[in-house]
Amino acid sequence: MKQFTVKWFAAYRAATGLAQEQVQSSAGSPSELFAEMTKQHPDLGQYSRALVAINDQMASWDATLSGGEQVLFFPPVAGG
Amino acid sequence: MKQFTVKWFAAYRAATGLAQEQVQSSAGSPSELFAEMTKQHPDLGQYSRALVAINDQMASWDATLSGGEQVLFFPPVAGG
Amino acid sequence: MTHPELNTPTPPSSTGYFAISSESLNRKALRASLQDVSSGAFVLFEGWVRDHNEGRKVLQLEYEVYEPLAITEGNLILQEARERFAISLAAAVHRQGLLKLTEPAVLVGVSAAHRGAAFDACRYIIDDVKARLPIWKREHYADGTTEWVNCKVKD
Amino acid sequence: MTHPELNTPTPPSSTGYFAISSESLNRKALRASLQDVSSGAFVLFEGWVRDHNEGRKVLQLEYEVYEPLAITEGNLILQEARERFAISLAAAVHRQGLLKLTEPAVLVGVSAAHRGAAFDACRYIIDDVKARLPIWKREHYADGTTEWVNCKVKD
Repeated sequence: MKQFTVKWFAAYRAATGLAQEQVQSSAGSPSELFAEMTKQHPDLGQYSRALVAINDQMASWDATLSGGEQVLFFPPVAGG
Repeated sequence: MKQFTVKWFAAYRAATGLAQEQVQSSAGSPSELFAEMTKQHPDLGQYSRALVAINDQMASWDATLSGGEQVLFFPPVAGG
Repeated sequence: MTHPELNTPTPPSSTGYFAISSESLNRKALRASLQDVSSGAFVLFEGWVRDHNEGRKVLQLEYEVYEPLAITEGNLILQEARERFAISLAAAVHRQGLLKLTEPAVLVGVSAAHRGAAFDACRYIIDDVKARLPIWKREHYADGTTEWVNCKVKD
Repeated sequence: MTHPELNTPTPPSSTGYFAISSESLNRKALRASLQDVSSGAFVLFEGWVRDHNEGRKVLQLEYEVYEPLAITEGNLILQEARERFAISLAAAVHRQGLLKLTEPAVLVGVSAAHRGAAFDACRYIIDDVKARLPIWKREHYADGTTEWVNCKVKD
Protein backbone atom coordinates (compact mmCIF):
# COMPACT_ATOMS: atom_id res chain seq x y z
CA MET A 1 0.00 0.00 0.00
CA LYS A 2 1.15 3.47 -0.88
CA GLN A 3 0.44 6.68 0.99
CA PHE A 4 -0.98 9.84 -0.65
CA THR A 5 -2.10 13.26 0.46
CA VAL A 6 -5.37 14.03 -1.28
CA LYS A 7 -6.70 17.61 -1.46
CA TRP A 8 -10.33 18.44 -2.18
CA PHE A 9 -11.60 21.71 -3.66
CA ALA A 10 -14.89 23.57 -4.02
CA ALA A 11 -17.77 21.11 -4.70
CA TYR A 12 -15.52 18.12 -3.86
CA ARG A 13 -14.69 19.64 -0.47
CA ALA A 14 -18.43 20.09 0.14
CA ALA A 15 -19.10 16.46 -0.89
CA THR A 16 -16.32 14.89 1.23
CA GLY A 17 -16.50 17.35 4.12
CA LEU A 18 -12.69 17.47 3.98
CA ALA A 19 -10.12 19.90 2.57
CA GLN A 20 -7.35 17.29 2.78
CA GLU A 21 -6.83 13.71 3.86
CA GLN A 22 -4.09 11.04 4.13
CA VAL A 23 -4.94 8.00 2.05
CA GLN A 24 -3.57 4.41 1.95
CA SER A 25 -4.07 2.97 -1.50
CA SER A 26 -2.63 0.67 -4.15
CA ALA A 27 -3.91 2.97 -6.93
CA GLY A 28 -1.46 3.34 -9.81
CA SER A 29 -2.96 6.49 -11.31
CA PRO A 30 -5.11 9.49 -10.31
CA SER A 31 -7.94 7.85 -12.22
CA GLU A 32 -7.81 4.72 -10.06
CA LEU A 33 -7.36 6.76 -6.89
CA PHE A 34 -10.41 8.91 -7.67
CA ALA A 35 -12.53 5.80 -8.30
CA GLU A 36 -11.50 4.41 -4.90
CA MET A 37 -12.22 7.70 -3.17
CA THR A 38 -15.69 7.82 -4.72
CA LYS A 39 -16.49 4.55 -2.90
CA GLN A 40 -15.46 6.14 0.40
CA HIS A 41 -17.28 9.42 -0.35
CA PRO A 42 -20.41 8.45 -2.34
CA ASP A 43 -21.48 12.13 -2.62
CA LEU A 44 -18.56 12.65 -5.03
CA GLY A 45 -20.55 10.63 -7.57
CA GLN A 46 -22.90 13.52 -8.33
CA TYR A 47 -20.04 15.71 -9.56
CA SER A 48 -18.12 15.48 -12.83
CA ARG A 49 -14.40 14.73 -12.89
CA ALA A 50 -12.31 17.51 -14.38
CA LEU A 51 -8.61 18.21 -13.83
CA VAL A 52 -5.98 16.65 -11.61
CA ALA A 53 -2.62 17.91 -10.35
CA ILE A 54 0.25 16.04 -8.76
CA ASN A 55 2.60 17.96 -6.47
CA ASP A 56 1.23 21.30 -7.79
CA GLN A 57 1.74 20.40 -11.45
CA MET A 58 -1.18 19.79 -13.79
CA ALA A 59 -1.17 16.06 -14.61
CA SER A 60 -2.87 13.41 -16.71
CA TRP A 61 -5.51 11.10 -15.21
CA ASP A 62 -3.32 8.20 -16.37
CA ALA A 63 -0.10 9.51 -14.81
CA THR A 64 1.86 7.02 -12.68
CA LEU A 65 1.56 7.34 -8.90
CA SER A 66 4.57 5.93 -7.04
CA GLY A 67 3.41 6.82 -3.53
CA GLY A 68 4.14 9.90 -1.42
CA GLU A 69 2.56 12.30 -3.87
CA GLN A 70 0.17 15.10 -3.07
CA VAL A 71 -2.80 14.54 -5.40
CA LEU A 72 -5.15 17.48 -6.07
CA PHE A 73 -8.59 16.64 -7.45
CA PHE A 74 -10.28 19.59 -9.17
CA PRO A 75 -13.99 19.62 -9.91
CA PRO A 76 -14.98 21.23 -13.24
CA VAL A 77 -13.45 24.69 -13.26
CA ALA A 78 -15.50 27.82 -13.84
CA GLY A 79 -13.21 30.82 -14.02
CA GLY A 80 -14.26 34.15 -15.54
CA MET B 1 -24.12 69.68 -69.71
CA LYS B 2 -25.13 68.92 -66.16
CA GLN B 3 -24.14 70.80 -63.01
CA PHE B 4 -22.61 69.15 -59.91
CA THR B 5 -21.26 70.26 -56.58
CA VAL B 6 -18.02 68.37 -55.95
CA LYS B 7 -16.52 68.18 -52.43
CA TRP B 8 -12.87 67.28 -51.80
CA PHE B 9 -11.51 65.81 -48.57
CA ALA B 10 -8.15 65.30 -46.89
CA ALA B 11 -5.45 64.46 -49.48
CA TYR B 12 -7.81 65.34 -52.36
CA ARG B 13 -8.39 68.80 -50.89
CA ALA B 14 -4.62 69.24 -50.62
CA ALA B 15 -4.18 68.10 -54.26
CA THR B 16 -6.93 70.31 -55.72
CA GLY B 17 -6.50 73.25 -53.36
CA LEU B 18 -10.28 73.30 -53.01
CA ALA B 19 -12.78 72.07 -50.43
CA GLN B 20 -15.68 72.36 -52.89
CA GLU B 21 -16.34 73.43 -56.48
CA GLN B 22 -19.22 73.78 -58.96
CA VAL B 23 -18.64 71.60 -62.03
CA GLN B 24 -20.24 71.51 -65.50
CA SER B 25 -19.97 68.01 -66.94
CA SER B 26 -21.68 65.41 -69.08
CA ALA B 27 -20.40 62.61 -66.81
CA GLY B 28 -22.96 59.86 -66.26
CA SER B 29 -21.36 58.32 -63.14
CA PRO B 30 -19.00 59.26 -60.29
CA SER B 31 -16.36 57.18 -62.06
CA GLU B 32 -16.56 59.31 -65.22
CA LEU B 33 -16.74 62.52 -63.22
CA PHE B 34 -13.62 61.63 -61.24
CA ALA B 35 -11.70 60.84 -64.44
CA GLU B 36 -12.64 64.28 -65.84
CA MET B 37 -11.65 66.03 -62.62
CA THR B 38 -8.26 64.30 -62.65
CA LYS B 39 -7.54 66.03 -65.97
CA GLN B 40 -8.31 69.42 -64.41
CA HIS B 41 -6.36 68.61 -61.22
CA PRO B 42 -3.40 66.44 -62.31
CA ASP B 43 -2.14 66.17 -58.71
CA LEU B 44 -5.13 63.92 -57.97
CA GLY B 45 -3.39 61.26 -60.04
CA GLN B 46 -0.92 60.44 -57.29
CA TYR B 47 -3.72 59.38 -54.91
CA SER B 48 -5.79 56.20 -54.96
CA ARG B 49 -9.53 56.33 -55.51
CA ALA B 50 -11.56 54.98 -52.61
CA LEU B 51 -15.18 55.73 -51.71
CA VAL B 52 -17.78 58.07 -53.16
CA ALA B 53 -20.99 59.51 -51.76
CA ILE B 54 -23.90 61.21 -53.50
CA ASN B 55 -26.00 63.65 -51.48
CA ASP B 56 -24.53 62.33 -48.22
CA GLN B 57 -25.27 58.69 -49.02
CA MET B 58 -22.50 56.19 -49.74
CA ALA B 59 -22.76 55.32 -53.44
CA SER B 60 -21.32 53.09 -56.15
CA TRP B 61 -18.74 54.40 -58.64
CA ASP B 62 -21.16 53.30 -61.38
CA ALA B 63 -24.23 55.04 -59.91
CA THR B 64 -26.21 57.22 -62.32
CA LEU B 65 -25.70 60.99 -62.10
CA SER B 66 -28.72 62.95 -63.36
CA GLY B 67 -27.35 66.41 -62.62
CA GLY B 68 -27.79 68.63 -59.58
CA GLU B 69 -26.19 66.12 -57.21
CA GLN B 70 -23.58 66.87 -54.56
CA VAL B 71 -20.76 64.39 -55.24
CA LEU B 72 -18.28 63.66 -52.40
CA PHE B 73 -14.97 62.08 -53.40
CA PHE B 74 -13.21 60.33 -50.52
CA PRO B 75 -9.53 59.42 -50.68
CA PRO B 76 -8.61 56.08 -49.04
CA VAL B 77 -9.96 56.19 -45.51
CA ALA B 78 -7.79 55.56 -42.47
CA GLY B 79 -9.94 55.54 -39.36
CA GLY B 80 -8.80 54.03 -36.07
CA MET C 1 -27.42 70.99 -50.37
CA THR C 2 -27.09 70.90 -46.59
CA HIS C 3 -28.27 68.24 -44.18
CA PRO C 4 -28.53 70.04 -40.86
CA GLU C 5 -30.25 67.06 -39.27
CA LEU C 6 -27.17 64.93 -40.00
CA ASN C 7 -24.88 67.38 -38.22
CA THR C 8 -26.51 66.60 -34.89
CA PRO C 9 -24.89 63.53 -33.31
CA THR C 10 -27.33 60.66 -33.15
CA PRO C 11 -28.47 60.48 -29.52
CA PRO C 12 -27.55 57.31 -27.61
CA SER C 13 -30.23 54.75 -28.35
CA SER C 14 -31.28 51.89 -26.11
CA THR C 15 -28.91 49.55 -27.97
CA GLY C 16 -25.84 51.78 -28.33
CA TYR C 17 -24.54 54.60 -30.51
CA PHE C 18 -21.74 55.81 -32.72
CA ALA C 19 -20.19 59.21 -31.98
CA ILE C 20 -17.41 61.52 -33.12
CA SER C 21 -15.55 63.46 -30.43
CA SER C 22 -13.13 66.38 -30.45
CA GLU C 23 -12.25 65.69 -26.82
CA SER C 24 -10.18 62.92 -25.23
CA LEU C 25 -12.22 59.69 -25.42
CA ASN C 26 -13.93 58.65 -22.18
CA ARG C 27 -13.62 54.90 -21.59
CA LYS C 28 -15.58 54.98 -18.36
CA ALA C 29 -18.61 56.65 -19.97
CA LEU C 30 -18.53 54.19 -22.87
CA ARG C 31 -18.42 51.18 -20.52
CA ALA C 32 -21.18 52.62 -18.32
CA SER C 33 -23.44 53.01 -21.37
CA LEU C 34 -22.99 49.29 -22.18
CA GLN C 35 -23.45 47.90 -18.67
CA ASP C 36 -26.17 45.30 -18.57
CA VAL C 37 -26.93 42.77 -15.84
CA SER C 38 -27.76 40.01 -18.32
CA SER C 39 -24.32 40.28 -19.99
CA GLY C 40 -21.45 38.05 -18.88
CA ALA C 41 -18.86 39.40 -21.33
CA PHE C 42 -17.54 42.79 -22.35
CA VAL C 43 -14.93 43.39 -25.06
CA LEU C 44 -13.30 46.78 -25.60
CA PHE C 45 -11.08 47.67 -28.55
CA GLU C 46 -8.82 50.72 -28.37
CA GLY C 47 -6.92 52.17 -31.33
CA TRP C 48 -3.66 53.64 -30.08
CA VAL C 49 -1.39 56.12 -31.83
CA ARG C 50 1.94 54.56 -32.76
CA ASP C 51 5.06 56.69 -32.51
CA HIS C 52 6.53 55.31 -35.74
CA ASN C 53 5.09 54.59 -39.18
CA GLU C 54 7.15 53.13 -42.00
CA GLY C 55 10.36 54.13 -40.29
CA ARG C 56 9.40 57.74 -39.58
CA LYS C 57 9.01 59.17 -36.09
CA VAL C 58 5.47 60.47 -35.53
CA LEU C 59 5.01 63.45 -33.17
CA GLN C 60 1.27 63.89 -33.40
CA LEU C 61 -1.72 62.78 -35.37
CA GLU C 62 -4.66 64.55 -36.93
CA TYR C 63 -8.00 63.02 -37.89
CA GLU C 64 -10.32 64.64 -40.40
CA VAL C 65 -13.88 63.34 -40.25
CA TYR C 66 -16.77 64.05 -42.57
CA GLU C 67 -19.14 63.94 -39.66
CA PRO C 68 -22.63 63.69 -41.25
CA LEU C 69 -21.77 60.53 -43.16
CA ALA C 70 -19.39 59.09 -40.54
CA ILE C 71 -22.18 59.14 -37.96
CA THR C 72 -24.89 57.63 -40.15
CA GLU C 73 -22.50 55.00 -41.52
CA GLY C 74 -21.09 54.29 -38.04
CA ASN C 75 -24.56 53.71 -36.62
CA LEU C 76 -25.34 51.47 -39.59
CA ILE C 77 -22.28 49.32 -38.76
CA LEU C 78 -23.44 49.01 -35.13
CA GLN C 79 -26.90 48.02 -36.34
CA GLU C 80 -25.40 45.36 -38.63
CA ALA C 81 -23.35 43.97 -35.73
CA ARG C 82 -26.46 43.71 -33.56
CA GLU C 83 -28.25 41.82 -36.34
CA ARG C 84 -25.38 39.41 -37.06
CA PHE C 85 -24.21 38.58 -33.53
CA ALA C 86 -26.02 37.73 -30.28
CA ILE C 87 -24.92 40.83 -28.40
CA SER C 88 -26.58 43.02 -25.79
CA LEU C 89 -25.21 46.52 -26.48
CA ALA C 90 -22.56 48.07 -28.74
CA ALA C 91 -21.10 51.55 -29.00
CA ALA C 92 -18.13 53.24 -30.65
CA VAL C 93 -16.58 56.68 -30.57
CA HIS C 94 -13.88 58.10 -32.86
CA ARG C 95 -11.68 61.15 -32.31
CA GLN C 96 -11.31 64.04 -34.68
CA GLY C 97 -8.73 66.83 -34.62
CA LEU C 98 -5.24 66.71 -33.15
CA LEU C 99 -4.21 63.79 -30.92
CA LYS C 100 -1.28 63.33 -28.63
CA LEU C 101 0.56 60.00 -28.82
CA THR C 102 -0.92 58.69 -25.58
CA GLU C 103 -4.56 59.31 -26.50
CA PRO C 104 -6.80 56.59 -28.00
CA ALA C 105 -8.08 57.37 -31.52
CA VAL C 106 -11.08 55.06 -31.34
CA LEU C 107 -12.98 52.97 -28.77
CA VAL C 108 -15.36 50.12 -29.63
CA GLY C 109 -17.25 48.41 -26.80
CA VAL C 110 -19.58 45.41 -26.93
CA SER C 111 -21.44 43.62 -24.14
CA ALA C 112 -23.02 40.19 -24.66
CA ALA C 113 -24.36 37.24 -22.73
CA HIS C 114 -21.42 35.13 -23.97
CA ARG C 115 -17.89 36.10 -24.97
CA GLY C 116 -17.79 34.63 -28.49
CA ALA C 117 -20.40 37.06 -29.80
CA ALA C 118 -18.76 39.99 -27.99
CA PHE C 119 -15.36 39.28 -29.62
CA ASP C 120 -16.84 38.68 -33.08
CA ALA C 121 -19.03 41.79 -33.02
CA CYS C 122 -16.24 44.03 -31.70
CA ARG C 123 -13.93 42.89 -34.47
CA TYR C 124 -16.63 43.30 -37.11
CA ILE C 125 -17.29 46.86 -35.95
CA ILE C 126 -13.66 48.03 -35.88
CA ASP C 127 -12.88 46.36 -39.23
CA ASP C 128 -15.79 48.17 -40.87
CA VAL C 129 -15.17 51.47 -39.06
CA LYS C 130 -11.66 51.44 -40.54
CA ALA C 131 -12.82 50.47 -44.05
CA ARG C 132 -16.12 52.32 -44.53
CA LEU C 133 -16.11 55.58 -42.59
CA PRO C 134 -15.03 58.90 -44.17
CA ILE C 135 -12.17 59.45 -41.73
CA TRP C 136 -8.61 60.38 -42.72
CA LYS C 137 -5.42 60.40 -40.72
CA ARG C 138 -2.58 62.89 -41.18
CA GLU C 139 0.71 62.16 -39.48
CA HIS C 140 2.97 64.97 -38.31
CA TYR C 141 6.60 63.82 -38.40
CA ALA C 142 9.63 64.82 -36.38
CA ASP C 143 11.19 66.33 -39.55
CA GLY C 144 8.37 68.91 -39.78
CA THR C 145 6.53 67.29 -42.71
CA THR C 146 3.01 65.86 -42.68
CA GLU C 147 1.35 63.18 -44.75
CA TRP C 148 -2.17 61.80 -45.28
CA VAL C 149 -1.78 58.14 -44.39
CA ASN C 150 -2.42 55.36 -46.89
CA CYS C 151 -3.63 57.71 -49.67
CA LYS C 152 -0.89 57.50 -52.26
CA VAL C 153 -1.13 55.15 -55.23
CA LYS C 154 1.07 52.16 -54.45
CA ASP C 155 4.07 51.80 -56.76
CA MET D 1 4.47 18.97 0.79
CA THR D 2 4.32 22.75 0.61
CA HIS D 3 5.46 25.06 -2.15
CA PRO D 4 5.96 28.38 -0.42
CA GLU D 5 7.66 29.81 -3.48
CA LEU D 6 4.46 29.26 -5.50
CA ASN D 7 2.37 31.23 -3.01
CA THR D 8 4.16 34.43 -3.93
CA PRO D 9 2.47 36.06 -6.93
CA THR D 10 4.76 36.11 -9.92
CA PRO D 11 6.05 39.68 -10.19
CA PRO D 12 5.07 41.65 -13.32
CA SER D 13 7.56 40.76 -16.02
CA SER D 14 8.57 42.89 -18.95
CA THR D 15 6.02 41.11 -21.15
CA GLY D 16 3.04 40.94 -18.77
CA TYR D 17 1.78 38.89 -15.86
CA PHE D 18 -1.07 36.83 -14.46
CA ALA D 19 -2.39 37.70 -11.01
CA ILE D 20 -5.11 36.74 -8.54
CA SER D 21 -6.72 39.56 -6.58
CA SER D 22 -8.99 39.72 -3.53
CA GLU D 23 -9.73 43.38 -4.25
CA SER D 24 -11.86 45.02 -6.95
CA LEU D 25 -9.98 44.69 -10.25
CA ASN D 26 -8.19 47.83 -11.45
CA ARG D 27 -8.66 48.35 -15.19
CA LYS D 28 -6.53 51.48 -15.26
CA ALA D 29 -3.51 49.76 -13.71
CA LEU D 30 -3.86 46.82 -16.11
CA ARG D 31 -4.00 49.12 -19.15
CA ALA D 32 -1.06 51.21 -17.90
CA SER D 33 1.06 48.07 -17.57
CA LEU D 34 0.39 47.20 -21.23
CA GLN D 35 0.96 50.68 -22.71
CA ASP D 36 3.53 50.59 -25.45
CA VAL D 37 4.27 53.26 -28.07
CA SER D 38 4.86 50.68 -30.81
CA SER D 39 1.37 49.19 -30.35
CA GLY D 40 -1.56 50.41 -32.44
CA ALA D 41 -4.18 48.10 -30.95
CA PHE D 42 -5.37 47.20 -27.46
CA VAL D 43 -8.07 44.64 -26.67
CA LEU D 44 -9.56 44.24 -23.20
CA PHE D 45 -11.88 41.43 -22.15
CA GLU D 46 -13.97 41.76 -18.99
CA GLY D 47 -15.95 38.93 -17.42
CA TRP D 48 -19.07 40.37 -15.80
CA VAL D 49 -21.30 38.77 -13.18
CA ARG D 50 -24.77 38.00 -14.55
CA ASP D 51 -27.76 38.47 -12.27
CA HIS D 52 -29.46 35.29 -13.49
CA ASN D 53 -28.25 31.75 -14.22
CA GLU D 54 -30.54 29.04 -15.53
CA GLY D 55 -33.60 30.95 -14.40
CA ARG D 56 -32.41 31.67 -10.85
CA LYS D 57 -31.75 35.16 -9.51
CA VAL D 58 -28.12 35.55 -8.40
CA LEU D 59 -27.40 37.94 -5.51
CA GLN D 60 -23.65 37.52 -5.26
CA LEU D 61 -20.83 35.36 -6.46
CA GLU D 62 -17.88 33.67 -4.82
CA TYR D 63 -14.67 32.51 -6.48
CA GLU D 64 -12.42 29.91 -4.93
CA VAL D 65 -8.91 29.86 -6.40
CA TYR D 66 -6.11 27.39 -5.80
CA GLU D 67 -3.60 30.17 -6.08
CA PRO D 68 -0.23 28.38 -6.48
CA LEU D 69 -1.34 26.48 -9.55
CA ALA D 70 -3.63 29.20 -10.92
CA ILE D 71 -0.72 31.64 -11.05
CA THR D 72 1.79 29.29 -12.66
CA GLU D 73 -0.79 27.99 -15.15
CA GLY D 74 -2.06 31.52 -15.86
CA ASN D 75 1.45 32.76 -16.62
CA LEU D 76 1.97 29.71 -18.85
CA ILE D 77 -1.16 30.66 -20.85
CA LEU D 78 0.16 34.23 -21.29
CA GLN D 79 3.50 32.83 -22.43
CA GLU D 80 1.77 30.56 -24.97
CA ALA D 81 -0.21 33.55 -26.30
CA ARG D 82 3.00 35.55 -26.77
CA GLU D 83 4.54 32.65 -28.68
CA ARG D 84 1.53 32.04 -30.95
CA PHE D 85 0.50 35.62 -31.78
CA ALA D 86 2.41 38.77 -32.77
CA ILE D 87 1.56 40.74 -29.66
CA SER D 88 3.46 43.30 -27.60
CA LEU D 89 2.24 42.74 -24.03
CA ALA D 90 -0.41 40.66 -22.31
CA ALA D 91 -1.71 40.50 -18.76
CA ALA D 92 -4.67 39.05 -16.90
CA VAL D 93 -6.05 39.27 -13.40
CA HIS D 94 -8.79 37.14 -11.79
CA ARG D 95 -10.80 37.86 -8.66
CA GLN D 96 -11.16 35.57 -5.70
CA GLY D 97 -13.59 35.80 -2.79
CA LEU D 98 -17.02 37.44 -2.74
CA LEU D 99 -18.06 39.68 -5.67
CA LYS D 100 -20.89 42.12 -6.03
CA LEU D 101 -22.88 41.95 -9.26
CA THR D 102 -21.32 45.10 -10.71
CA GLU D 103 -17.69 43.99 -10.25
CA PRO D 104 -15.68 42.34 -13.05
CA ALA D 105 -14.56 38.77 -12.27
CA VAL D 106 -11.64 38.76 -14.71
CA LEU D 107 -9.73 41.19 -16.93
CA VAL D 108 -7.55 40.17 -19.89
CA GLY D 109 -5.62 42.87 -21.76
CA VAL D 110 -3.43 42.56 -24.85
CA SER D 111 -1.53 45.24 -26.78
CA ALA D 112 -0.16 44.58 -30.28
CA ALA D 113 1.12 46.40 -33.34
CA HIS D 114 -1.98 45.26 -35.26
CA ARG D 115 -5.50 44.44 -34.10
CA GLY D 116 -5.84 40.91 -35.51
CA ALA D 117 -3.20 39.51 -33.18
CA ALA D 118 -4.59 41.46 -30.21
CA PHE D 119 -8.10 40.00 -30.71
CA ASP D 120 -6.83 36.45 -31.32
CA ALA D 121 -4.48 36.46 -28.32
CA CYS D 122 -7.09 37.96 -25.97
CA ARG D 123 -9.57 35.28 -26.94
CA TYR D 124 -6.99 32.51 -26.62
CA ILE D 125 -6.11 33.69 -23.11
CA ILE D 126 -9.67 33.97 -21.77
CA ASP D 127 -10.70 30.64 -23.34
CA ASP D 128 -7.79 28.88 -21.65
CA VAL D 129 -8.14 30.78 -18.36
CA LYS D 130 -11.72 29.48 -18.17
CA ALA D 131 -10.80 25.91 -19.14
CA ARG D 132 -7.45 25.29 -17.44
CA LEU D 133 -7.20 27.28 -14.23
CA PRO D 134 -8.18 25.80 -10.83
CA ILE D 135 -10.89 28.40 -10.18
CA TRP D 136 -14.44 27.62 -9.06
CA LYS D 137 -17.53 29.77 -8.90
CA ARG D 138 -20.27 29.50 -6.29
CA GLU D 139 -23.49 31.38 -6.89
CA HIS D 140 -25.55 32.71 -3.99
CA TYR D 141 -29.21 32.81 -4.95
CA ALA D 142 -32.11 35.01 -3.86
CA ASP D 143 -33.76 31.96 -2.19
CA GLY D 144 -30.81 31.64 0.22
CA THR D 145 -29.23 28.56 -1.40
CA THR D 146 -25.78 28.37 -3.01
CA GLU D 147 -24.35 26.16 -5.72
CA TRP D 148 -20.95 25.41 -7.26
CA VAL D 149 -21.46 26.26 -10.92
CA ASN D 150 -21.11 23.68 -13.65
CA CYS D 151 -19.92 20.89 -11.34
CA LYS D 152 -22.81 18.45 -11.35
CA VAL D 153 -22.83 15.45 -13.65
CA LYS D 154 -25.17 16.31 -16.54
CA ASP D 155 -28.30 14.12 -16.69
